Amino acid sequence: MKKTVKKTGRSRVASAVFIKDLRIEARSRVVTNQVLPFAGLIMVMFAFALDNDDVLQRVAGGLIWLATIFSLFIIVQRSFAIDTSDSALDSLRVAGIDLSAVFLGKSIALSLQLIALDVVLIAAAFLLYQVQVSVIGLVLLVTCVICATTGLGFVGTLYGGLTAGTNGRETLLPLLLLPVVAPVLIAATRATEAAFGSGGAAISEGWAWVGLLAIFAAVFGVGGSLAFGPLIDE
Amino acid sequence: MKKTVKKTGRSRVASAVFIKDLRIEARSRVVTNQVLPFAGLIMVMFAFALDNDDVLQRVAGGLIWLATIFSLFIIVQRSFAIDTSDSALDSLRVAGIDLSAVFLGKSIALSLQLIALDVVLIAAAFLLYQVQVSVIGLVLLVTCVICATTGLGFVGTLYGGLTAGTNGRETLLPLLLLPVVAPVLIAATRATEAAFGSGGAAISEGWAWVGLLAIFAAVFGVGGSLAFGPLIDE
Amino acid sequence: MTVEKVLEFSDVVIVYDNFPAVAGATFSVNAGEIVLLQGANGAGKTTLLRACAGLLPIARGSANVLGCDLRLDRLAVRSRVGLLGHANGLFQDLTVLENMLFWSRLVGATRNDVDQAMDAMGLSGRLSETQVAKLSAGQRRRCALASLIVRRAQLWLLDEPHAGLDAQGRDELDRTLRAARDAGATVIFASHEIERASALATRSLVVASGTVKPA
Amino acid sequence: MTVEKVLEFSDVVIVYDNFPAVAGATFSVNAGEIVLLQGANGAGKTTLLRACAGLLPIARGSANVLGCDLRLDRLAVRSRVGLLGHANGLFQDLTVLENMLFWSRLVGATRNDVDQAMDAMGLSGRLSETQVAKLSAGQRRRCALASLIVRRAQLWLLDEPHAGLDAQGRDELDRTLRAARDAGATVIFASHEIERASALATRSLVVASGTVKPA
Amino acid sequence: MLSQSAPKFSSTGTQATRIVGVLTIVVMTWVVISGLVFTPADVVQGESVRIMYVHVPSAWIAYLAFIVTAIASAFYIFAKRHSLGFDRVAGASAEVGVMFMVITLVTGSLWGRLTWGEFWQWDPRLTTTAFLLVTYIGYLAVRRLDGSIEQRARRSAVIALLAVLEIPLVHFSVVFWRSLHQRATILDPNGDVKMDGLMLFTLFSGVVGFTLVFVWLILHRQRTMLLSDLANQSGLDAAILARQNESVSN
Ligand code: HEM
Ligand SMILES: Nc1ncnc2c1ncn2[C@@H]1O[C@H](COP(=O)(O)OP(=O)(O)OP(=O)(O)O)[C@@H](O)[C@H]1O
Ligand SMILES: Nc1ncnc2c1ncn2[C@@H]1O[C@H](COP(=O)(O)OP(=O)(O)OP(=O)(O)O)[C@@H](O)[C@H]1O
Ligand SMILES: [Mg+2]
Ligand SMILES: [Mg+2]
Repeated sequence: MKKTVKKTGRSRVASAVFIKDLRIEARSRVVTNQVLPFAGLIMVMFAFALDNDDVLQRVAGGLIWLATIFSLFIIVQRSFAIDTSDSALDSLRVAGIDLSAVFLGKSIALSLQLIALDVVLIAAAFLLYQVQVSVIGLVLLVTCVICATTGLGFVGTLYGGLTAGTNGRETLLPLLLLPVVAPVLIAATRATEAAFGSGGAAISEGWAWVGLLAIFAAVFGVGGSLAFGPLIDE
Repeated sequence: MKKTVKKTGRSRVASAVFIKDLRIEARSRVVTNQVLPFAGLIMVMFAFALDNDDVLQRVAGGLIWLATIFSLFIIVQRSFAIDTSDSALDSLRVAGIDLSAVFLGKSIALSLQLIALDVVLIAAAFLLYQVQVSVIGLVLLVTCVICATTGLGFVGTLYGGLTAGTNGRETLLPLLLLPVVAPVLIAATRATEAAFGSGGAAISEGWAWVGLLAIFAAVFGVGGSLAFGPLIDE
Repeated sequence: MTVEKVLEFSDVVIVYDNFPAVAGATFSVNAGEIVLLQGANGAGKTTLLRACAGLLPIARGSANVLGCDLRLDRLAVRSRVGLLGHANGLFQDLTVLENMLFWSRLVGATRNDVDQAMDAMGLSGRLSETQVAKLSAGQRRRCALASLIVRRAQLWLLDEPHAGLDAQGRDELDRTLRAARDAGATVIFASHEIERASALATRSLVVASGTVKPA
Repeated sequence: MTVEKVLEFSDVVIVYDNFPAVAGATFSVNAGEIVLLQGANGAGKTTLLRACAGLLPIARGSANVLGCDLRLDRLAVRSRVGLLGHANGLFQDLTVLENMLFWSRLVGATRNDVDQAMDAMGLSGRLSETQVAKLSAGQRRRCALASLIVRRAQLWLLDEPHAGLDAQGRDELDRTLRAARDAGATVIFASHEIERASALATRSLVVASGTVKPA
Repeated sequence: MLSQSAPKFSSTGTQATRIVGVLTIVVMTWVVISGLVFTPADVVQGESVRIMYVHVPSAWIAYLAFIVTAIASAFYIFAKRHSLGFDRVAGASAEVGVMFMVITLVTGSLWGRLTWGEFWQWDPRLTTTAFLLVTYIGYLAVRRLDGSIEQRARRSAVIALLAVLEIPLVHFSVVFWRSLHQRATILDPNGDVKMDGLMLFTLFSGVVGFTLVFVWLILHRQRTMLLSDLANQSGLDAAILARQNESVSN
């Protein structure tokens, strides 16, 4: 039989995966209807548990990113639950398509969902924690959000793929992810604090942290593209 | 055909379910190998995020219970993922057995796992945060742990059953559980603080909070036994 | 002895959010029959079987199984029917034996019943100590059948029971169902393997577009 | 034209943590054959098929599929085989059409291919807009088959493809496989429905306890 | 079960809703005028005290709505004949309650901005209010889960009965914890009300007005739910016919 099907490009695969993931989200509205209130609650609950005004104001930036990271766990888990529930991931493997393209598609879809989430969380922080931001701070903040969520998207997809289909993935995933995303938590928190000017942090300091976030994203972007295929492919 | 199979008692069903859940845990070691390190990480991470000795000592109790509650989410989810993955829950329903017994069996298994977790977390608090406890404080602490975990076991099983098998359960469960367990978080935190004597809290104050925990457990124990069957039974 | 009706459906409608999967089914089954439901994919066989087990709400019509009115109380019938669906309903982390013992405790069967059922389904020996997750598809199906056998239901409902079983397993299954019938039980099963199924069944019904007709 | 070997296994051993599910399988398949794997539950048919698709590591022996040595590189063969396993590999939240379009984009098939495959499997019309989660078991199987058809693989590997399909679906499947063979593809499939499968196959192999013998 | 006859009405308005509607307009007009013009400004809080006429009634009506939800759910569950009418009332009431709770939060934080200088404070009353809101958002999410109408009714009824237990928590939170928020001044257990007579009257007019709004909304919402259920039901007849006539090979 002549090979009639032409090889498909990486970007085509990535975009197909990307569209598929976002379409499933658009249909189930899980992020907007459930993850978002959950993240909001985390912010409220921590604030309440800390129960101390000074501390709170100082850690406002941190709470945004803690909530983001806990949301990351559940979004990643759901994203891969969809793929493994009927062995669709197996089908992807057999189809012999470029798994690094699958990685890119899934990561970008994940990052977009996180960005949407963070926009709301930051808006909430303006209301709840009385933070202020200058124009230049806003530029910093936006860059920070983009770099951080990109990095989180990459690392979440990589580890999600690693644990997908293994027994006990519900619990393994947070365990593996938590230490890895700790740097993102710290860097994004510091950058956000700089943007908010909390504790007298200077905007310029923030850019250094954003640089770190960019490096993190780059490392996991490249590493993930290379490692995702072999990882999924037992 | 004569009915040769005799009806089985409630306690027998409950104990069968209880043993099944613990046996699966013993085999997969998910709580010990994965949830426990996760909870430990949460505590370390907060310690790190707060980064302030006085505050830390003061919020030690809160951190233990925050970690417990986040672990609750993942244990509940896993517990029901096991039951629904091959429609075993459907088989339980068809078998016509007393679902309130299933509720009891699952709740108690869940509580036991939480107790094991808390013992380790509290031990960690002694090490990490240099808290001290008197003998009478210890009695308070133990009672508090038992009451709180019992309540959490009941409420976790009830809401886990409610969301089991529905689309988007990974995200719905935390959303529903978080506000409900907030009182447990507060009461258990205050009781633990009283036991530790942090911030000069008196032991006697602690018992009032433990009372609240007991009431919570009783309400959800009774409510759950009544409601679980109808909930699972679409 | 007069013929006893085990099941009586009349004009039953069953809907999945607005879609009437069963759209006016009328049929009845007598005690001691082995009834085959045949019909195209999506005809409504699975829906009917699950409804008989009291798992689905009846939207319209009247449905009576083993003397229980399903519209009034879907729970009463549960402990007297046994259902094997498309899924197996096993715990993946437990071994075959542990699964069997779990179900036998729930329904109050003896260890002897368990051993017999496992023997019949060829699950004794090495397999009994194997986790269900590590079985082949057919072995899992055998395990599900074995746990159904220990239930000794009055009405057996089976959804494509032959699928996945090897030749020897099929023969064993047929023998088991006939034995259950001889012991007084009634069997309703769906199948797409018409020849084999017709040989087993005492009567065939055709399910088509949510309605039931005699074959 | 000399006979081209599509697949050559010799003394292949495949282990799942210490258990050798395939214990020394030696057989070969020529281009244009339709080979039936038959054998008892747990014999190793699924394991063999998954290994042919490059999904499982070969512990011992030599395995060659479509000119690729599986011991050296299991990835190379992937884009040229199509596998239908026990599971369907579909996205439950997407509709049938969306699933089909997703796979067709990945393999570069045209919309026309998709429509044809869906037509062949009886999935046009109302069903094409239905979410996979809301299909009956057989309809899902049809959808999985349709998405396999658009792949136009050189080597088709099917694990009990007839199970769950109704009579008309089975006929359609047989037609499809014969057409694929006529177009130059090779087919290996496992089945427990010996009569039907033997009629379709050009050759039968018996898998027993992890080894392969001619029927 | 729903009656199988065609719907007896084509709009959600009835004599009763129209009367309630007119009453609502009258009372609310009085509240607006009195609240903005007749009542005096507060000695301490100044003009901002006028927010109270919206804030406090909306909080109480939100409580009322959630309690109605719980009662209707209890009727649904415990009555012999599980009537879906109760389920619809429960759902409608929860939706309206969520709306009022949001109004409470918004007016509260505006008021907070004026009196405390900040929109939000980490205060037990505020936090528990936020939790209550999220609980009922969860309740509404459960109502949207897939499954039959009966399943929806049963699931949400259980949640409603448990969620209502949070209301005492919100109400007494100011007592349990040291709080910035106003202590119970009006519903003071000791019964001594410290408020100007006209202010109090306006406040209670507000409560009456909001209650009327609540009743009006519930009546309509509950009917739209019934209508959509009935539409589904009558769609069912057509669907059954279509299903029966499906070609065998689809
Ligand atoms: C976001 C901020 C706020 C929220 C969420 C909130 C919430 C509530 C709630 C739930 C109630 C009903 C309490 C009950 O009776 O159980 C209430 C009552 C009340 N609120 Fe607020 N509130 C907020 C801000 C404020 C502010 C800034 C003031 C005034 C300085 C205020 C004054 C009152 C008063 C006077 C009552 C009536 C108290 C009573 O007699 O029970 N609130 N609020
Ligand atoms: N994941 C696994 N881990 C360990 N052993 C396994 C695993 N999967 C299958 N086995 C074992 O390998 C053997 C072969 O399994 P396989 O699934 O290949 O059988 P099969 O011929 O497809 O049987 P069936 O007809 O039941 O589908 C079986 O004895 C089974 O117990
Ligand atoms: N959960 C669901 N939601 C909506 N529609 C469903 C659902 N499950 C099944 N259906 C529809 O109901 C109809 C009957 O399905 P059912 O599973 O009863 O068919 P079946 O006769 O068992 O078919 P098969 O032979 O394929 O197993 C199908 O047309 C299917 O699309
Ligand atoms: Mg079916
Ligand atoms: Mg197999």
